[in-house]
Amino acid sequence: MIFGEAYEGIKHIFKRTFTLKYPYQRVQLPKGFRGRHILYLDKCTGCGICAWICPERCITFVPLQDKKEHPQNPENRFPQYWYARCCFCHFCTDYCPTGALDYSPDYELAEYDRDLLLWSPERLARLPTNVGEYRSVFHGEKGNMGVTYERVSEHPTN
Amino acid sequence: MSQETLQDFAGVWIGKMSEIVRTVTGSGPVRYLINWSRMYALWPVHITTACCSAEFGAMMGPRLDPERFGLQAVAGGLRQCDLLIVEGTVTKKMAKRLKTVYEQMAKPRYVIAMGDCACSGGLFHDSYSIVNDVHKIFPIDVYIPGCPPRPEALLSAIVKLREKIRREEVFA
Amino acid sequence: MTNNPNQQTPPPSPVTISQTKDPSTLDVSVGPQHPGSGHVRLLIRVDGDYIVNIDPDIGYVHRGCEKIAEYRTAVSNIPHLERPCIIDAIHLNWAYVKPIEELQKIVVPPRGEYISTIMAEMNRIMSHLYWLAINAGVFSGHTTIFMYAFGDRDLFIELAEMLTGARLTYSFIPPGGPRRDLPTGFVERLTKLLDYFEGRLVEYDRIFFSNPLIIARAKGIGVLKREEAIKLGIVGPNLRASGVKYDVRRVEPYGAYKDLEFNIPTFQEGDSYARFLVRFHEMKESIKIIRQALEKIPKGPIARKAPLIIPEGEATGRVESSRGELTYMVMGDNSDKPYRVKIMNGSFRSLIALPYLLRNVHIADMPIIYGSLDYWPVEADR
Amino acid sequence: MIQTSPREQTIVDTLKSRFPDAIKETRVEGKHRVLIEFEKERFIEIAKFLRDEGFDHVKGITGVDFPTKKIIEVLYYVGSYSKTDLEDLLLMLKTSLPRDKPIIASATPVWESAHFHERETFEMFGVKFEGHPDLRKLLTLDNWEGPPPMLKDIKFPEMSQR
Repeated sequence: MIFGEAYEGIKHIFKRTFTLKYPYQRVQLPKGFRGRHILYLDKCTGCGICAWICPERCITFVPLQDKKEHPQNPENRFPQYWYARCCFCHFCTDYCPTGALDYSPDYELAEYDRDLLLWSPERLARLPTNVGEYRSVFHGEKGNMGVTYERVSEHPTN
Repeated sequence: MSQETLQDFAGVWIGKMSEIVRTVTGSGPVRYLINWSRMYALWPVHITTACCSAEFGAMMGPRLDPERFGLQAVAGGLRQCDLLIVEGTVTKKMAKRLKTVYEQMAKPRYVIAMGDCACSGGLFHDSYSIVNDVHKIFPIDVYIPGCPPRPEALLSAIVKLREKIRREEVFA
Repeated sequence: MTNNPNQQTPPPSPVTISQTKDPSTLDVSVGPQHPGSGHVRLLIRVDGDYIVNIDPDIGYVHRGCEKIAEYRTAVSNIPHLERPCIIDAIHLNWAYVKPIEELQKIVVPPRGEYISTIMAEMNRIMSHLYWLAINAGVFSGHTTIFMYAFGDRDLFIELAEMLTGARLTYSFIPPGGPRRDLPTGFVERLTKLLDYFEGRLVEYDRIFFSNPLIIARAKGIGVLKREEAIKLGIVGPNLRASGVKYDVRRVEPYGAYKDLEFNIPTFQEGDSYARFLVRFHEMKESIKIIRQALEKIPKGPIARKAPLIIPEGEATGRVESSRGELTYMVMGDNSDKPYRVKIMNGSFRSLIALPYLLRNVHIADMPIIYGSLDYWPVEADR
Repeated sequence: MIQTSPREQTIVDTLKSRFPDAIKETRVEGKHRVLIEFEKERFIEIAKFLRDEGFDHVKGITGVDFPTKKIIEVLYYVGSYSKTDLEDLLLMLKTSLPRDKPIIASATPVWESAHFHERETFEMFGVKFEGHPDLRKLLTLDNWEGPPPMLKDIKFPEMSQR
């Protein structure tokens, strides 16, 4: 077994690379990935269940900036998330009785300033921007399989 | 010449030289070169404060391979490091050590607050042994939310930090 | 250096550091900023090249989980109670939920139990791969296995992400049953990944476990005999490496484990290499368990609705986590918040082995022994 | 309805006959759980007896604070590795100490595995274990000055807001 390690090392020179070249290639996330929240302003009634279930109470209720009427929400109370505290457990999404909250694949939330991590309802209502096109694909038959990240054309299948 | 005049002479010349250095490094191409080399030699300190280190390890792994950006985790000493990633919760017991680590690092040094706990206390913000505001210990350049953030999110923060370094003055 | 005869006599308890300091010894602080320690500080007393005595100073990540748990509701407690061991989150989550279900008298549907079991075994593989990469690979200077194991761990994480929606902190099992059913395409992908991973285990064996350098560094180092392991109450893979066949999946079957067939890898040597091998063989057994569970998984509902109140009483739930037996005690008082939550985990219980094993050993053997214990400081500190 | 197997009943019965005045209450809770409440004065004798029966290690030691009843309950979770017929049993030993003076004999001479658990309980609840070789604070060693944090009446201002 002395040459076992050397054999392994040399074998992998001839294999395809595994690395995902991240800022240029993004991984395709599954449908239920728990990234940042999406808020549907036309569904939210401002009931406050999300704030009650939130483990770290990162949700506060604020009125909308624009004066557009939302008839289902007469008190004009919409959730505002402080992402410096949110742990992305998405219990709020699961407990929401009207389906006003949803998962999104956005995870690049880094900011230079901590105050910018406060997401207003309008900002939460924006559509997600992160689209991944690469996913891990196995090739070869059983016993000698390899894996690489390859571009897939179709959208999430699961 | 007497001692005093020699010192005056040297002081004037040192002042002049440093001004020349400042103007040269402040000029476009030289500043660009210096910032470019700083951008590509971000070596993180090997201190793990809490559980976000699992995702830090995943970022260092083969899937994302941050050595593409010159990010190497091999530096043993703090003097060679310029990036401090606060990986998670900072307890009061750890804060003292973290401050020591930060002070031992050579300038220019950059800090990334990784995870909710480093940003604001996160899940444990009301606990009795947690430092909620890490930015009161040292200035923080980039905040990444997430509990823990994805390794891609950490890498995107590093890309953001590189953008900041690219734009900054050499003698800030 | 004078060779003091008094130095040979051990202190009264092997766990205690002797307060009287010999002039020829030297105190060295390892950690918390140290590539080989993580967030724990080991106060080591060395005499030349040998470690005389060691005093573990833990608590650098003590976040007061048990106190916070008294202030949050049963469901809101899940995220922070699974953070102590982030790479093994599903077991911590499950062990916390089991006593609450016992108090609320809910029975989880069999499909829910199977999904939890599949997820738990995947998590065991991920946790062992993390150990293999960091605690075994990096600590022994083997960088290749770090790359191999972390790459394969990310593939399992992608599957976990598909099922639960998060990479590490799943918050997947609230009281009543798991949150999501198996998504379409999950079973095919997992089967393919298991085929791939089985081939990779052969490569791991070739490059790491049969590597003469690793054998030379780990064999016969840090021997914990069977009697000592029992006396110190060591738990999990470290215990099984010392020859005690104790596994909660067998002695108190939970989840779907009573329907599944698997072996419990046990070794008699009790040294660091045996602890390496136990985890290696456990990964093989986990593959077997996942395959059986995917075959036998029944149809039906996955979860029941659970009340929000924790009834009065006291219950304990046990699971076999990657670091050994994990017990959560939950005490309720008819409110929506628990009166008291107590975590008894594998890392805190294997802490006592550190001062026991790290005495009269070479200082160069310290990383191997420390790494072989798979000690996760955050879990021990809570 | 819990079915008590003869094995658990024998342990309970022998303990009761051996220490008739020290055992306050015994309860078989579920299939793998036995709860024994005892008086703290004869703790070491009970522990020695249980160790000789085969319960060879401590899984955990903790306290529960009851400010209204003015007691601190100390719980010992004890199990067995060496006897295969006892290994699935989780023995819970419970005793109550007065809240103003919580002192109990240390279990370390009997079970060495109790070492760090007792240190933790000392730190979190202020329970003094007499005879412990090294009773120091463990987790909050150099930043914590004040009462033990896990006591119920220790309120932290930022926590009580919620």
